[in-house]
Amino acid sequence: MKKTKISFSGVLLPLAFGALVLIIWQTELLHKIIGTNTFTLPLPTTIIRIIGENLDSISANAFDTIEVALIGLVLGSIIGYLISILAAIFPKWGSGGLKVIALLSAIPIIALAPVITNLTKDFSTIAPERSMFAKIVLVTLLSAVSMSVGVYRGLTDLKPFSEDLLQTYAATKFDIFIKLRLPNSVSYIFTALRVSIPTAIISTLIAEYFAEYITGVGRQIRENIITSQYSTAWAYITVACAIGIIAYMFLVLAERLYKKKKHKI
Amino acid sequence: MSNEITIKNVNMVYGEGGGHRELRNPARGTVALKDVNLDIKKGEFISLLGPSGCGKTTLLRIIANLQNQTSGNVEVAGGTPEQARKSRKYGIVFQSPVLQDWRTIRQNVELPLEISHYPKSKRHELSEAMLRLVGLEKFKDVYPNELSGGMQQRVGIARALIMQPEILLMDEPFSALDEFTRDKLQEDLLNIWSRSLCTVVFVTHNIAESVYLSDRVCVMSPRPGRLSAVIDIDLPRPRKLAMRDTVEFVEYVSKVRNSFEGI
Amino acid sequence: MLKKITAMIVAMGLVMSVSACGNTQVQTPTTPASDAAPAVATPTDTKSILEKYAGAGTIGNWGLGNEYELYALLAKYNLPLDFLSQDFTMDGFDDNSIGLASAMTYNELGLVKNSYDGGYNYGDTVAYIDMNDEGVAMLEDNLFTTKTFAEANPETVKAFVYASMKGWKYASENPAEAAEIVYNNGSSVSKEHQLYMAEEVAKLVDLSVPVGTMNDTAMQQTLDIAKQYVKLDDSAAATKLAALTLDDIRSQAYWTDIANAATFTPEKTDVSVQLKWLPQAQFMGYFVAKDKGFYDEVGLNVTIVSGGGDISETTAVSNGTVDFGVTWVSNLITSNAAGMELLEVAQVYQKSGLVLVYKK
Amino acid sequence: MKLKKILFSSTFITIVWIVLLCSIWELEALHIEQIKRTPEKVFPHLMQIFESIADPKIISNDQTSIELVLTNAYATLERAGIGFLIGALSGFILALLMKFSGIIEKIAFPYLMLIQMIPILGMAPIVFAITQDIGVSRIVISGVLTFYPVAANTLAGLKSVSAENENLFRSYSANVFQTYTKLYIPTSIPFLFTGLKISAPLAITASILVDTLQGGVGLGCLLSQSLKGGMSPFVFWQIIFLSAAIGILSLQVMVIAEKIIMSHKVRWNREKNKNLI
Repeated sequence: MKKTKISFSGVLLPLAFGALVLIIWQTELLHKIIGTNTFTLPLPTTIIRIIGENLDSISANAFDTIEVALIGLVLGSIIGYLISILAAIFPKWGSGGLKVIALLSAIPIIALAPVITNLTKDFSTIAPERSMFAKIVLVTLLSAVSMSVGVYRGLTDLKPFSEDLLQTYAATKFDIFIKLRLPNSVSYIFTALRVSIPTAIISTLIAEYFAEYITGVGRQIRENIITSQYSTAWAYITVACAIGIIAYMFLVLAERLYKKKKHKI
Repeated sequence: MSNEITIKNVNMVYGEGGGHRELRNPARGTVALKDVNLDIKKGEFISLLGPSGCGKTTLLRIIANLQNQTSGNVEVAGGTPEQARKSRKYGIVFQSPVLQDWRTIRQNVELPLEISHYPKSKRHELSEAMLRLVGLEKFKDVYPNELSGGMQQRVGIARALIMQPEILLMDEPFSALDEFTRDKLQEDLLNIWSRSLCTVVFVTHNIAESVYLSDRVCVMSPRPGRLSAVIDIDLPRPRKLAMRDTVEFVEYVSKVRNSFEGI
Repeated sequence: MLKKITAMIVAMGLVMSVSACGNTQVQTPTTPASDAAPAVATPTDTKSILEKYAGAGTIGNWGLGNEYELYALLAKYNLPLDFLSQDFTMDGFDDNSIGLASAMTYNELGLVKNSYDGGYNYGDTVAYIDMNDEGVAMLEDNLFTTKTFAEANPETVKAFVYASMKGWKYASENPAEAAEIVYNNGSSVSKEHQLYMAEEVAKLVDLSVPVGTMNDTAMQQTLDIAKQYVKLDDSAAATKLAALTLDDIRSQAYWTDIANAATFTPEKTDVSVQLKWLPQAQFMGYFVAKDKGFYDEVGLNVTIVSGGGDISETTAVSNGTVDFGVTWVSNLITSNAAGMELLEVAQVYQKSGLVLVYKK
Repeated sequence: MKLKKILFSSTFITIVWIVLLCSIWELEALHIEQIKRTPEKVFPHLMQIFESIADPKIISNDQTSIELVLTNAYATLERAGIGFLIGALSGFILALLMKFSGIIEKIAFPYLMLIQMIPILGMAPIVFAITQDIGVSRIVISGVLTFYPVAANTLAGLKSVSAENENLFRSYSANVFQTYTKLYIPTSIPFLFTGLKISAPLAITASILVDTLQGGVGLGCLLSQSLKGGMSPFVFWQIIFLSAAIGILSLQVMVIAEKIIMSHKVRWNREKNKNLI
């Protein structure tokens, strides 16, 4: 009973709100409220029509964006996780190192992207390859930062006495790591992903601005905005949002499955 | 002596009232309290004693109007629990001190006065007196994190008493404290009570504690939560800690314990 | 410990360590050539050069609406319409990842050739293909406003065009002074480059015709190339593009030959103009007109707004944030196809400034 | 013993890391120097960047490169500051509203998540169309980008109030205003600072990002100018270092503000949700 109640108000209410916004958007009431025209803010039906008309090119661009974001996210998360393990093994030096790593996130992506593009020129003589590589490096870097910082807390913030308990069993440092620190860090992985999934997608979009090879949702948004094709730009913006939402939904689903499994054990 | 609190045929079923499914199938709800009847006299010190899940805290919360009973009638200080709460007839102490970290001890004690818009001078006067009563006048300007658990709980008691309420509701206030601190606080509580003359409803799962403090011990049992026995404690007052070594005390303790058998 | 440090290095210097591997070819700096090959490619060269770089896949352009002339040129020689994205620097050209790079005669070409700040010092070792020679030129920097604004404020528009063209004439006749004026108005580039740019821009203005002349033949060619090579995903906009005529994009009604004296009674005296790019000699006429008081003479108080970001000048003019804008005719065409109602009122550059530069 | 203390002090460790990072940089710069024709455009030596800061050469409008960078940084900082204040304030207010009404929370929460997913830069022209002013657009966008951490963390703080505390206030029959000013808001302050510490550097990078929407004055404007060539390549590197420094500084400002506001009072709470960084 309780479950149906939650899903009713937790899903239907926001959906109803979304529908309301769509209605005032479609009826151009929204345009009157914020003082714009259907040219800058095209109607939802126009956006949908354009997505329908260009399914092939949109899905090709979306695929390139997803590929970069996904590979970068996975690589970055793995590297970040490994870094945090190293940092947890040598906490004194590790936490200092992580502080320095976190400084990287203070550099604006927009400045980082062209530098990385230039530095990775020699990766391949084939432009699409090195261009994709440059984008992946950027996303990897940013994902690694948020993962390493987030998971380090999971590896070190143990429940009180849990480490003492294992020590009473004469467990080695390695045992404590495997039995205590690693399992404890899993929920922190999810927290870190909550941050790094949107970051990965947004930084992919921005990296596409500076990439050598013209492809991707971000680049298309920019191309169309600069050439005043707002309806098409909006179609791509919609696609970018959809990618983000779907990725986020996968994360929430994975987190639920993990918690369910944990409860069962 | 007249009644301070009257509880008549009170039932509490969780999960009921929210949806229609329970109405069709009442068995699905958890019965927290079943047919509880209890009269608490003015100035009486009464304990609600029982294991976890017996509904003792639920009963206290119903008296405090922190939740509503499913059925039955509760009268507090001559009115409904809600009226009693709104006219600030009772003070309440929880298991944890629930102090506000950003307020000094004095400011914490004065919190209920602030909410009732007392003038500053009056607040200071009352808080000085209360802190003296609980023996914390020296600590009035420090912050809670600098106090021990026992001292923090004293602040909680001072805060509950500052409005000079008719009723003091206490929900396992000493259960998180160590034995030595608990002994001291129990003795102090009796002292404070004897001076303030308020009615005390004291929730505990400690048999010796309930016998030592109370005029009457209400024994409650779980599944469904109900009042299974009420035992008068005719020990002389004022009570000192040494009394707990007397034969009469030990007999009362075993009498209360025996009342749980067969449940 | 060593292992940990290594891992840290790998992670933090990911970029660096990875870029280091697979890097075997060491480029030797190009030696200044003493050969006397001409700087501009002859038509017979063009075909082989285009084929060479198209085959290698190293033709570069910025995209973002700057690529249509390149498309027309590639199509002319039956080559695939592919290019790499140039990031507004010539670094790609410098490190050979782009072999045939797009460049504006007045900007990137100067950076490639010269040695001042930001330059790449290739001197005469580079040559280029000129769009004007290839018959695929499109008109670039113009002056435009919205149809609504022009209809409501005809005298303002006329006055602004008149004074601006006066500024352009003066600037083109005195490029050194114009460069100085632009530099003092918050230029984005070095002093030396500013002077180079002013001199090159003067060539595009073409003082042999009245400044601001809208040549229908050149504009029709621009429109035709746009219709052929601009690909719009929005089918409604694509249909509209196909139906556009010259009268939809420009009006002769507001331009006056500055050889004739004229007076105006502007309806709106405080006006603003947004540039297509950052403040530089590409727009020297406006800075000169303001500096020399030409705008004051016609009773206008003009604010010059910098461009060069993602909010394009067409958007700014269309939504009324600024009154006038400077853009390329192709950008104006795509904007109108998408639903804007923009109107060109003067054509400043009579030729295309786009070239494709390569190392000899 | 004393030496050991110094060797393991966190300052020393940080310095060692920074030195290490600089050595990696220099190695890479040396490598680039070998293989590129114009290495200073791709990856200059740190020394070259520092030299360029001291370089008295006038590069634009009577300013040396560092003067130019600093002038632009000031403009960006100003916008970032205003955007940050607006974003933080509206995030805080939204969190209060969401705590106040379950319906508002249920409606707003999924969209709050969504805000992070929107490529806000792509929507800049819309914001621009509404505000009709590039400066205001920049402030609004950096406000939107900084809004989420504050809203999410404050909401978490408001929700961290224990049931016993809520019961206590109910037992006093405190009204809504009293409950918020005396209970919810004070409890959420440490969480608010967690949010502010995340969003302060974010406001800086966001402000630089939105600078690039159009020319004018601002670190981002200068960044795109320097990227487009025609000026000393070191301006670009100066901007990167300065923007990182400002980002770190903004975090430090929040840390100091937190220390001042909470002083010794909330040690317990602060420790409970301290961040690594």
